[in-house]
Amino acid sequence: MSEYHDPSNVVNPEHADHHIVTPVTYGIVFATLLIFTGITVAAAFKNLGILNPVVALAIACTKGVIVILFFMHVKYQSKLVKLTVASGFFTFLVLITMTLSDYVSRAWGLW
Amino acid sequence: MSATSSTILNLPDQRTATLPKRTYINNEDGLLSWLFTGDHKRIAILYLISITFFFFIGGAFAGLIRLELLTPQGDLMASDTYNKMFSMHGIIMVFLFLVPSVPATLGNFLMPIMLGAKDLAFPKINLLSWYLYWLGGIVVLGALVLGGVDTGWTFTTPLSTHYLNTHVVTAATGVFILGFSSIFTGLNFIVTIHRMRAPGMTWFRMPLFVWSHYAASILMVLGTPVLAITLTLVALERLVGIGVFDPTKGGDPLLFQHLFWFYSHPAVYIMILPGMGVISEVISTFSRKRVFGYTAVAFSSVAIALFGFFVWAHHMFIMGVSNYSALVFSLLTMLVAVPSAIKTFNWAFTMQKGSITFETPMLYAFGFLGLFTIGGMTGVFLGALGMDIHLTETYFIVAHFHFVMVGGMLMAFLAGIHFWWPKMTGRMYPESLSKLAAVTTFIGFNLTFLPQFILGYLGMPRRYHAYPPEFQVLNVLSTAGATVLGVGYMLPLLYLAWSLKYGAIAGNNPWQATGLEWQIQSPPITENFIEIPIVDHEAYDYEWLEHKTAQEVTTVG
Amino acid sequence: MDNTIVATHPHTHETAVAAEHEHVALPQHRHHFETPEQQREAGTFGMWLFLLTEIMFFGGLFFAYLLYRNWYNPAFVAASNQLSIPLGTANTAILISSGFFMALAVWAAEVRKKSLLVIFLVLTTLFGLAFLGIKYFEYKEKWDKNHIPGQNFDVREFVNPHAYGLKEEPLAPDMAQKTQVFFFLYFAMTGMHALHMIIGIVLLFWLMWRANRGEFSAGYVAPIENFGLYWHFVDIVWIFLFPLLYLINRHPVS
Amino acid sequence: MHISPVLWQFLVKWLNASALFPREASTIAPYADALYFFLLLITVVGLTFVGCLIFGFAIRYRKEKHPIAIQVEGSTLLEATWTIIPLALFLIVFVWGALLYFRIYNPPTNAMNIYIVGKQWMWKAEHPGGQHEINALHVPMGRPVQLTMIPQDVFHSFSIPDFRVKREVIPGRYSTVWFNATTPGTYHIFCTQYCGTNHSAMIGEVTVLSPDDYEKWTQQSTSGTSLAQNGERLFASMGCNACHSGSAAARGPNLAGVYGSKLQLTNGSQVLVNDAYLRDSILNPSQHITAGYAPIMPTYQGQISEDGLIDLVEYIKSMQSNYRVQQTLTTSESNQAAPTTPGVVKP
Repeated sequence: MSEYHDPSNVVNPEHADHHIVTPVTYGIVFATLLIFTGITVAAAFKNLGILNPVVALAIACTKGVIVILFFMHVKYQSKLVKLTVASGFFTFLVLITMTLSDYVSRAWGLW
Repeated sequence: MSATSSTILNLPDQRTATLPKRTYINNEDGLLSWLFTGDHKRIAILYLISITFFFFIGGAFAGLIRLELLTPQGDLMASDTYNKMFSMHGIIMVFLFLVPSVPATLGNFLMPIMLGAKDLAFPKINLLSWYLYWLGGIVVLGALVLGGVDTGWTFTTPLSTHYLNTHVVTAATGVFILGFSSIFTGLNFIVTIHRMRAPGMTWFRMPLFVWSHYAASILMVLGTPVLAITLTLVALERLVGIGVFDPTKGGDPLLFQHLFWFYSHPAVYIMILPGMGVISEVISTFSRKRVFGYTAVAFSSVAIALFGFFVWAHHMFIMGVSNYSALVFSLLTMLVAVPSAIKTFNWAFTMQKGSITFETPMLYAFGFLGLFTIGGMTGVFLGALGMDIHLTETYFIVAHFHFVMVGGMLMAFLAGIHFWWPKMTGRMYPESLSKLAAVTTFIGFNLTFLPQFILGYLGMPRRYHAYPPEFQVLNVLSTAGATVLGVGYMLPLLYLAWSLKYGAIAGNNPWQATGLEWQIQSPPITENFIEIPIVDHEAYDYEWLEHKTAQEVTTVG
Repeated sequence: MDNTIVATHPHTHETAVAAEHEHVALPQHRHHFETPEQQREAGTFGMWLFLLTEIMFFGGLFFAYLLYRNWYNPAFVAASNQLSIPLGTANTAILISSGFFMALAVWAAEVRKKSLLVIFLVLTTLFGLAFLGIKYFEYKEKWDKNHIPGQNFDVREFVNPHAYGLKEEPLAPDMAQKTQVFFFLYFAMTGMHALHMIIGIVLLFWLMWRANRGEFSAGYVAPIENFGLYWHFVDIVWIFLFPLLYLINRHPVS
Repeated sequence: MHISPVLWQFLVKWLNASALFPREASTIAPYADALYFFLLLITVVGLTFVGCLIFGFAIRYRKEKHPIAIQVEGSTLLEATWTIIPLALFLIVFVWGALLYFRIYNPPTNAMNIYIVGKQWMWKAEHPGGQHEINALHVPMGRPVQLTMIPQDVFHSFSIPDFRVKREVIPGRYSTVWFNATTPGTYHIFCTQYCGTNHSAMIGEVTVLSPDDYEKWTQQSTSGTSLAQNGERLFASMGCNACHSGSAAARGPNLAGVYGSKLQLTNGSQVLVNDAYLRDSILNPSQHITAGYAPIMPTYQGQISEDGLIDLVEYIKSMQSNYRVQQTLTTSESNQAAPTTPGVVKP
């Protein structure tokens, strides 16, 4: 076949080689997740004021990102998959922020 | 064929021509071979039959609605019957016809061929999607048979949750299942476009049909689940009384509106974008010219998909969203109108310096351009905050979305069906009858829906079973138009069925179009290509086609 | 084939078919993909797109939660404090462990170790079942206390906590009614999550059966991988649910 | 051709009775129509332009005349033109539309207030002076009228097409709309949000009267007790006066003159006391605790109808002193009639 026939998409930016993550990495990730779970519980018992939900969410996001990157192999995936994941969270944020814009600005008065 | 003839139709010699021996249609026999098929083309045909069935059911409801509105009094049926009629009309037409219409039939049939693939990425999921479609369709029909549902297709809370005792949960379940059908179609398309393109088929060599389906698929995948959760909450509210949308329990009925329109606004783009794809193909082919500003048209599809997620609250301007929010959403609505305008002008300029012929698909495409322009511009009326106050919830809205959905999408669907009919069946439809149908549809459509704009500005509210007598003349006009429109839709059904047996043999490329689908036999074989093609030209490259035809003549002849 | 036009290259049909069959290394390779690699990537990508729909599905609930938590904060605090932190934390750890074993199962499949794969899948299932078991006891407690939203919802515990031996501040009667909103969201969110777990466990049994037959020991790992993505996604949902539902305001009110 | 005169007369009458354009009967209407005609203009111009392009090209470049197509890539200049011109037009429409929106939804301060309660399937109008109307509304000409609206059940939408005003009537909160009628006459009121079986029967008539006629109408049709008077009775019978007595030792804050003032709440925020605030603090008191008071007020959710709430709101609005409250309280206490702990009493 001709030179640009590339059935395995090796030069395709949407392609990434298959990467096998080792159990050691998984073990480290597992331990990290457990530690973060401990931290988030501990933090909830401290009065940080407005920071309480912020800390809780920040830890949850970190944990989520770790799971996505390592357990779900996104770190080793193609740009396409990374972009897909990002677009999902982006749309979710659009839903949240645009709807919230209504609720937040309702309190600003009726003009 | 002489250069001065007024058609590009190029059929093989009918005395010797035969249909190909081996096609996707006769590859396997028996009903089961269809019901368990993985072939995207067969699934497309299954879908085509199914949505035609539901279209005529929805159409029958539309006819009854128009008949009731012939007189100002509610004399043909009781008001709750009327309410069930328009609810069923809405639910069937939106979820069972418009959303799957072009993607699930033409898209399914053509997408892999246009990309040079043997099938969609997940044939089984494609088939599953069709079964889910029927499951959802049967549940919706079940709601109808059990006694109907009268929420309107919008399921507005708290009406749907606390004040009706019709089969809201059944209908919502049906729509929920249909949502999954739509998600699976969209998911399949995105993966296919990303992963299954033939060698050499770069993004900017793809036909615009594929681009517009890509944009619509993104909306399907990201929007539909929000509808699913919203309807789940409505069902739970009815069944258990949980109160997320119930103000007496601390819920906010507006939250339902937000979540519902987060899907249902992008849904109108899910409906119209594939139609725009069809129009791009048709206008290019019958002008013998590449689409003017290919990249602009491609990116405007993606822009519509992107902006489509930012404008939903324009359905709620008078429903009590904050004024600040209303301003933002109105502004964004104005922005989303721009890509549609860009597309319209590009289509018009595609014809410039072309060599134009007027076959049936082109007539439908002309109809689309005119009606879509009106539909799109009246959308700007409704996006303007102050104007929306007077126009919303009246027949102006009804006329507006019928101009976009029926005048736009249905015209495009019919254009596409006529355009690809020879490819799907291997036979031509009767040309003069189909032209008659196209003109009838156009006239009937305008007669039906133009009076509704005037009615809307007069203030006649939508979903009214009886109305003040001064609105009657315009309603009579509208009903008369609906009759013509009905005839216009029956005609293709009849002559297309006729052509299955008696139509002229079409040959591979009756329109001399450039798309990959026209380079293979019609009807195609089961896996489309004997050998995966290597694409070395852009879509709409008529010089390539000429060159290729010339070569074939020299090598074969 | 007189009516057939080969798109560009004048190969004969026979050579084309033969060339295709060279690529086919695995029985699970589907005909319409050119290479197994292409098939695997398509599968992963498709799975991710499906997970996007899941994000948006839960997204609606998360937004409802965000809204009502801000509107009815005292009710959310009081109702959240009724949930058991030890059980919630234990469940988080259990689910993370389950995810960990799932990740190991993917690894075992990739390095083609059949018995390890089966063991890890069994462990994943067991931890998943343990999660559901604990969830059952949590739900049952709510049932006994009439904290299930609906007709029988009971707010006495929030209006008059001291009578029930709780150290909470009493809520005003109208605010106490709003705890129902919290509990509805709690049941909707954890319920949807549990439903996903149940579906996952059913799939796990099917995968175990197939793994035991050796289907995934010859380099074909897509089902295990894609199921892994699903399972980890369910994990992530819980990782967010746990702090949002259980840990709203555990510290003493200042 | 012979047409039967009866049929002919019928036809003429039928066509004459039809409407093509709504009357302009409020001060807002000309503004709305101006934008409408501007929009119509750009639609017609746009449509004509697209139509001319299509038909022009179709005739000029039809195959008979132009057998060989000339391939054109596109043109950045043209793309830019038809991006910028529509965008500019749409932005003008946006600004114009926004101005109109605020004209319609921003009531003048001197507007007279009428309450509207929507229920399946009728409109109830309640005038502060005690006039009650169903599916009808009498308003004076030349005076801004603000409608404060709420439904008892589902979403409705209050629309007067000839005034070009419309507003959704939202469950659980007050929404307002205003107009200033310019021409005496009767005009349609429609419910435009689908609200159940008899949605299309939820129509009424607004009658615009000259100021003199309106004065006469007000006198003739009053029920005898104003909304505030009803509210006062309710205030006593629901036991509100037990806590909101205005005395220094009272458990609830003083309500005299509270309307229109800024209130400091326990959660630190400051609010303007308006109709919506008053209604909400009766139904969800704990979110509206005035600084310095304990959250002991029970909720009246489900115990008082929207009409009752309107009476109470109107009463509190009109309350200038606590003299009568305390009088009632003394009387009822001496009669041993009023319960000291409110909450279980239904109106």
